[in-house]
Amino acid sequence: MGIDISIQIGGEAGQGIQTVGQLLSLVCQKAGLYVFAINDYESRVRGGESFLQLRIADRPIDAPYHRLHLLIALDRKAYDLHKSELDDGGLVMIDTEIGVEGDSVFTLPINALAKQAGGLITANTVAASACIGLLGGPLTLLNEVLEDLFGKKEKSVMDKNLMAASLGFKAVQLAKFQWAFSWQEKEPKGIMLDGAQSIALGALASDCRFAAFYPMSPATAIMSYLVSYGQKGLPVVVEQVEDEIAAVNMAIGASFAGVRSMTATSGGGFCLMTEGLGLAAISETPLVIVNAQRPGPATGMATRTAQADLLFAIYASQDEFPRFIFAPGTINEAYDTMQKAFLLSEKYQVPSIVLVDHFFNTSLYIADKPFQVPDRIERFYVTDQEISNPASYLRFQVTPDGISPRALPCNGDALVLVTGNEHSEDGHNSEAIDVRIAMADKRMKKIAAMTKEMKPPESYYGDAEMLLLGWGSSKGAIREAVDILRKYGMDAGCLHFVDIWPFPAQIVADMLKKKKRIVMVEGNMTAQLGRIIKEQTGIAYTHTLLKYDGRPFYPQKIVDQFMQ
Amino acid sequence: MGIDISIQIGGEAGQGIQTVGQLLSLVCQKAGLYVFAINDYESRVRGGESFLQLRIADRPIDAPYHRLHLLIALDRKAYDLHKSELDDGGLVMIDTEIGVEGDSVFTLPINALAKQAGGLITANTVAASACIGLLGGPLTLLNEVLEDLFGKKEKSVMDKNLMAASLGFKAVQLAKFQWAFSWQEKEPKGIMLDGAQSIALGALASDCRFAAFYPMSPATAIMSYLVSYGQKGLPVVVEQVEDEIAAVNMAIGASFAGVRSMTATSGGGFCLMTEGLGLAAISETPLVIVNAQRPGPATGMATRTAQADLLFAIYASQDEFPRFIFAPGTINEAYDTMQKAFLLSEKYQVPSIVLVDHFFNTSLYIADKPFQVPDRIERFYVTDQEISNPASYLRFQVTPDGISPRALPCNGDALVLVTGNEHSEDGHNSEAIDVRIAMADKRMKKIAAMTKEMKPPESYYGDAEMLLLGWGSSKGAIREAVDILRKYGMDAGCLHFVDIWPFPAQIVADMLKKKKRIVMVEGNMTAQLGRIIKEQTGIAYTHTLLKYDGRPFYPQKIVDQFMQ
Amino acid sequence: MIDISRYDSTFENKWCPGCGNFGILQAMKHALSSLTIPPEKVLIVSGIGQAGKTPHFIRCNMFHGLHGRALPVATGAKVANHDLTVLVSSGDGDCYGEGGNHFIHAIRRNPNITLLVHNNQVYGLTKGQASPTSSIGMITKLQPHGVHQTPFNPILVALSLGATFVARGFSGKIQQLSQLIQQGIQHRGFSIIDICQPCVSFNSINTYPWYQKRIYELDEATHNRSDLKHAMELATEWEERIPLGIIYQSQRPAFEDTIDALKTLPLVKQETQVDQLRTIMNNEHKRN
Amino acid sequence: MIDISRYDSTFENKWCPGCGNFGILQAMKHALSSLTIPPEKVLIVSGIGQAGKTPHFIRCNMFHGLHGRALPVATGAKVANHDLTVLVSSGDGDCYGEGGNHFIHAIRRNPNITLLVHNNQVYGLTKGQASPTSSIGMITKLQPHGVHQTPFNPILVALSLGATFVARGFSGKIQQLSQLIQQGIQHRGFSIIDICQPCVSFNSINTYPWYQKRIYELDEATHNRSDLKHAMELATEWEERIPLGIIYQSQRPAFEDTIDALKTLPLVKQETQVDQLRTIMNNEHKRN
Ligand SMILES: Cc1ncc(C[n+]2csc(CCOP(=O)(O)OP(=O)(O)O)c2C)c(N)n1
Ligand SMILES: Cc1ncc(C[n+]2csc(CCOP(=O)(O)OP(=O)(O)O)c2C)c(N)n1
Ligand code: SF4
Ligand code: SF4
Ligand SMILES: [Mg+2]
Ligand SMILES: [Mg+2]
Repeated sequence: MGIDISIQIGGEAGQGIQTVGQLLSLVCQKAGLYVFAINDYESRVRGGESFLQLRIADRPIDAPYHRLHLLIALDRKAYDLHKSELDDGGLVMIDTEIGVEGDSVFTLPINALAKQAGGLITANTVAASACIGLLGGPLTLLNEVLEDLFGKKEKSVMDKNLMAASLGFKAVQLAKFQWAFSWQEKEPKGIMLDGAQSIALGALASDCRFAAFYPMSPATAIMSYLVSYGQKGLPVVVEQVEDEIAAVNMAIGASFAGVRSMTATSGGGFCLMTEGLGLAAISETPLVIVNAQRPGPATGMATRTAQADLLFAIYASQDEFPRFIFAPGTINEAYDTMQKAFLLSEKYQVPSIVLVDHFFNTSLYIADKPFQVPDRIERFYVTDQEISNPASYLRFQVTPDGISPRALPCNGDALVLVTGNEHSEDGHNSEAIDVRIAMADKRMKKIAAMTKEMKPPESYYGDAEMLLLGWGSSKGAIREAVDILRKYGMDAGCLHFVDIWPFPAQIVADMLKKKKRIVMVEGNMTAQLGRIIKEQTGIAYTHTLLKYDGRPFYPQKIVDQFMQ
Repeated sequence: MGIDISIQIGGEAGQGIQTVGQLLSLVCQKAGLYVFAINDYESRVRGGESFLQLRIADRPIDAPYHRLHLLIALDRKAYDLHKSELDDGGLVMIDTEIGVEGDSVFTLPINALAKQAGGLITANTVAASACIGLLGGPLTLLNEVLEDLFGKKEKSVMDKNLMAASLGFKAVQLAKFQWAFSWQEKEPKGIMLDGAQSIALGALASDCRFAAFYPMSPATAIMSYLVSYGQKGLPVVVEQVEDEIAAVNMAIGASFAGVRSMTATSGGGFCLMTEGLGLAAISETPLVIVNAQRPGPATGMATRTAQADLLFAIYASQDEFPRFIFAPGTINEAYDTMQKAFLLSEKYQVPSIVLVDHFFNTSLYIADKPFQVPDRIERFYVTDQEISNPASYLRFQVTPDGISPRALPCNGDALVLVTGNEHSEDGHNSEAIDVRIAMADKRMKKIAAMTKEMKPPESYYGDAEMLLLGWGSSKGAIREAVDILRKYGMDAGCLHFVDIWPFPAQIVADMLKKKKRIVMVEGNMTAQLGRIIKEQTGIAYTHTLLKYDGRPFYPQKIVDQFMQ
Repeated sequence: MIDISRYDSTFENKWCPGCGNFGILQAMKHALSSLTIPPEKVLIVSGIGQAGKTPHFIRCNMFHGLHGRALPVATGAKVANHDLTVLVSSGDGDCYGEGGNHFIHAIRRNPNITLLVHNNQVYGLTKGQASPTSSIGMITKLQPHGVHQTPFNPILVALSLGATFVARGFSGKIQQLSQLIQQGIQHRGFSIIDICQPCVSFNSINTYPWYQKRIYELDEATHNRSDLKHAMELATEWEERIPLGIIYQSQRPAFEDTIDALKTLPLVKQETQVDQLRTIMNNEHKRN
Repeated sequence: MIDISRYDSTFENKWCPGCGNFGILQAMKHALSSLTIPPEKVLIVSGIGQAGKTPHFIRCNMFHGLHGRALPVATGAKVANHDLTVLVSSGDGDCYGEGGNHFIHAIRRNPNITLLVHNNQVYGLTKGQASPTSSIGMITKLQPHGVHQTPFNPILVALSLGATFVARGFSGKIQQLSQLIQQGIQHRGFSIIDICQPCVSFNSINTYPWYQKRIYELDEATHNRSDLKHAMELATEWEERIPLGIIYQSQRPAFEDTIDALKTLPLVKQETQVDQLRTIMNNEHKRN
């Protein structure tokens, strides 16, 4: 079965969960292992119960594990809450001072050792190091990680941490941990990022130059990354604005003037952007909106996850217009998808919506492919030279494919006239019947070519008689569930949708023909993708496996539910 | 074939189109005829080209006619624009001064006669009276109408108008009009109202006591009627607020505190309300939103009509929750539907959305049933007496049907705690898994009973092998199209949907089984109702007959398109 | 005076230890108990944010709505039942950022509501972005070059809009804050209390000591509350000295007082006017 | 000076005869021609309303967006290409009602944009409802008992928010208005020109004669534009006398000037930083 270990660090917000997690994951990554981590925390700043679950494996993983092999309990509450999740043979590592005893409890004087090393602040290093020790890992790798992190600080900081590492490591020398394994020297499998970061990097690789936002979990992190990368000499402006309405309109303004622009938000903020979405559509201004989903309705659960805005995204804003909707499932897909979203939004002059979610944005992944930067960004506007007569330039010229040559304002003699009202080819308001029909047809005509841009769902054992269908961030969990089901001898496979709208109906219909079971695995209550498939292809799903508790999918739990 | 005459009054905004239309329609109504009128105007205050088309018949009609029998052209432009719409034998009535000549042109010195009567201001009366004369109607009825309108003003006003009427009437004595008919003394068939008025009256009959709004065509008229009726001693407060976000939230606040509340808007405003819609949903606060549709995207065409917000209304706002969606097709249906919307919204503690449109709101109808006022308004809240222990009252108590007894704040000892976050039974925020599942289930559980409240689509020759399907304001046009088709010997019928969501899938599936042709007749580009039917029943429509030019459906045009 | 413990909520408080919000909470309870307004007559409306959580921690009726939208909800509730004492707990982001438009227009409308803005000059719940009241130069993760925008001066803006009650409190002065809240509740019209509230987790500029050094109480005896010009001058004080107290107060009809339908009973308590409705419908018949 | 006819639009004007908007339109053309800014360098952004139609009637680049949302669009366009001269045509409902929040925060942000508010104290396009600037007592179909809310005073509010250029014009004084627009465009920062604009169709209070009786021009020689206190006093004048001219002007960095990335070329003209991007991606590899 190879290496597959889940380690959970639990405690109060602010206790150092992140630090322990970071040390451990960096060590494992350095060792050429795959790591994956989820973050679970309440919508508050201090206190409450949080945890980070780190999964380590020797093959790619993009989903959490349903049981724990090692629980690092930073407080009593973490122990009480999570001990029942321990696998047979699993251990709880906990400070001796807390005074918990039991079969599977491994006590360690973490704080005492930290003090010995030079201060309580090194307790996290002690814990991480003990954990590495239990796993049979080499102390040297941890020391390297500490060097990377603290090398540039005062020497005393480094020394204390090295000492803490050594103490923690020694303290577990005699302990036995069933999942300890022999560590090999290998190259890192790839870079380690959270989902939000991959979205930000994808935007930058698309030459996105303007982003306006109003803070909202779990979207803010994307902007935070854009801001910090932007500092590194990129031509990108990120502006925090007064509300989401300003955000979407400001992005539209910047895009109109010629720079690739985006905004990111979550449900409630997306609501406030829907009018702007329609403005982008009728003015045919490129626009990328990232909706990082969380459970609703309304404020719902700000730090939990969901996949329940798909239908809303498809139908948001009054009347009808083409739009792209994407839902990447891994960080490599997210990086690529952002580029596709920007490219196609500009090519077709329609808005692109990218759906991610709390789980995706806040989880730590290893990218299995490097993040390539294109040599050149393909842009889709015309200059005076390309317009036969700039003086009579028509922004909304009716063309066979519905795409009108787009000039930029202040980029030559052509004047660019744009309105959110229905308009004639020159961009002036018009209410004439023939003009309305021509413009509505022109906009909708794009859908044919847009649909051809849609990648079919990725098939994994797609020939199987039973298919699990999902979209977005559940990809890793569903694929792993398929692996397990197949081990159980079932003829199962899955289809994962990234490119969702315009819906590639024909392709999907072909892929679903004559399946015995079509099981929708979605993070919502009504199988939203399933309903789209039904409406678009006439093919009805047979089962659903829906989750709406605000937590991510776990492969084994999918399997268990499936077997029922 | 009976009486069925279409009279169009065309000219610039501000020229008196409305006055002529009002005089004519009141006379016809008094004479026991059915009348129906549409208003066509641009989004501007003065100038431009407007018209009012009045249709007069001896049977109920709720749709405009595709040809004109009489065109009253108040200016040259009206003549030029509409002369081609004249039916064979149709007449244009136009002031001699304008200098138009031709076979079907009937010139009349309207302004000269008006001056003779006492002033240009009476020109509209001259025109109306001449029109009555052409139709073979009695001058006495017009005099009565003038008495109703001007009786309370200065005597000279009345005298001038009576004089104008008499001059206009005499001037056409010798003229021949092919559609003249013999007028009988009959009782009025019912009251004459525009759609917006029926919505306002329906709201008042539901004991709606608070309405907040931000002006937006074509919704403002509803509020305008609420304001003016409210003056007549009703306990109703109507407040114009700073934006649509304030409107929806203020209505929610008032509803939370115990009074039935509503707001009305159109597309862009509805976008801004979508976050509030979710708040009403998760806080389980009753709320009625009227979305008076107009073409989009974005500002689209402010004074034109559309039926393109259905899918948006169904899926608006993040995550999933039950809601009611209604789309009345006649003013009687609108009056009743508003009451149903308020009642069910309160009974199930879910939002109700009523979809009307520009065509409906601005058209003049005759109500074929009187507007009944119930003796008592059934309310759905509990008082301390009905709560076993007010001190431990739980606003979101989990119950078998999902409906929690709703107490009002400041109405006893029970405290009412409500939040837009996910919450436990007591109303406090909660992120616990079991609580989340329980609450989400509780909300969605209501759908079963809600669906049973849904009236099936109204069937008209529903047994026919070909069915036209529509919703909302196109009812009259579709039914009339069916009449015509049947006259042509086709086995056609129609189904008209008022109660749309939760979708009564089973009933509809039964009604559609084994139909040869299912033709979606909708005011949008993608057959939105058809798509819902497909998704909900698995039954695919076979044809579409879609209109998205901003103008209403005309029965004969439906027929013509159908025959292709 | 009602026993203050009657306002205690059993719901776990989720603020950071040391947060200025605790003082505000205490002052609210004290004010309500002093005015003997029982929990069931009080409605606390809030938006989203740390300030927005306030009504969970005090036992009254609660409507914890959307980010930025507390004022319209509160206004609607007050119109529906003016027997309710309506308080709004809002944050600086909630009230002056997302909800800025409602702040402006609530002042113009002047409903009989008391607004408490927990002004910590930062977005607390979303972990430390600049807010409309953040000082120029404040550095955050999202504003690494420091804030450039002129801080929103709620007192001055409120005065410029014709606010009828404008006060400033400090969460470290619970007693005075309670007095302000009481006077705000008693004021007939919209009362605005902007409260200096240290955020110990994300605002390292405007700390307790920072405030302590600057705050001073307006002398009730000498300060002429109805002097708008002077109030505007006081409103511009900040970097050196920060005045606490009622900066300005005046009278004009409260929103509810301008509405005929509210002259008698609260809207929610009035009878359905079936006869009147029938008359209206019949008149429509006659009118036609 | 550019030939003013170059700004003439061939699109049919849809305002009512006699509307104050015509004067504003004329002043805009005059100002642009005087400053010799050619049409292709000008972007006029507007919201929805009669004022919002303005850019259709003048030949420049146009973005006629959503009701209330012109300022964010304009800001975005300016950031993307600061070579553009960006004017915003907005109405009193558009700018102070639906768009109130953007007005507030645009002032704080201080982008180099000129805002013209066609303030007719009424909702024109939607046919005569009260607007935020309507006078108390104004009767409309929707406000049959008259307006009760305190009118929004854009000048005073702008000053209280730290606006750097605040002026008032009158659509009947085209020459002066053109001057104001020119100075607004030349001002580095956000320039606000609130324009008294008679609506002949729906506002029978604030008519041409009503204004003519009250307006007076500030004396450029004696009026000290940098005196904020005096400006605030001038801002309160209305019922008796209405000052026209630049009421206040000051300097602080414009929004674009605070952004490093805009120090050189306009954002839209800069090269894609492929190498820099590669370095970032590679560093991510190394960092790990
Ligand atoms: C529409 C919407 N946008 C954004 C958010 C995210 N959000 C929650 S609280 C908050 C800001 C909190 O700041 P403030 O109002 O100052 O309150 P504090 O936490 O500082 O008390 C934001 C932006 C949201 N909940 N809803
Ligand atoms: C979101 C939204 N709400 C409402 C409207 C309807 N609407 C169009 S113009 C307007 C007000 C116009 O008033 P103002 O801004 O003062 O401009 P004016 O017509 O007086 O120049 C309104 C409410 C809209 N288009 N969009
Ligand atoms: S983050 Fe700041 S405002 Fe929020 S609870 Fe903590 S200290 Fe208080
Ligand atoms: S309605 Fe008023 S503002 Fe609009 S065009 Fe006519 S006069 Fe001008
Ligand atoms: Mg704050
Ligand atoms: Mg106006």
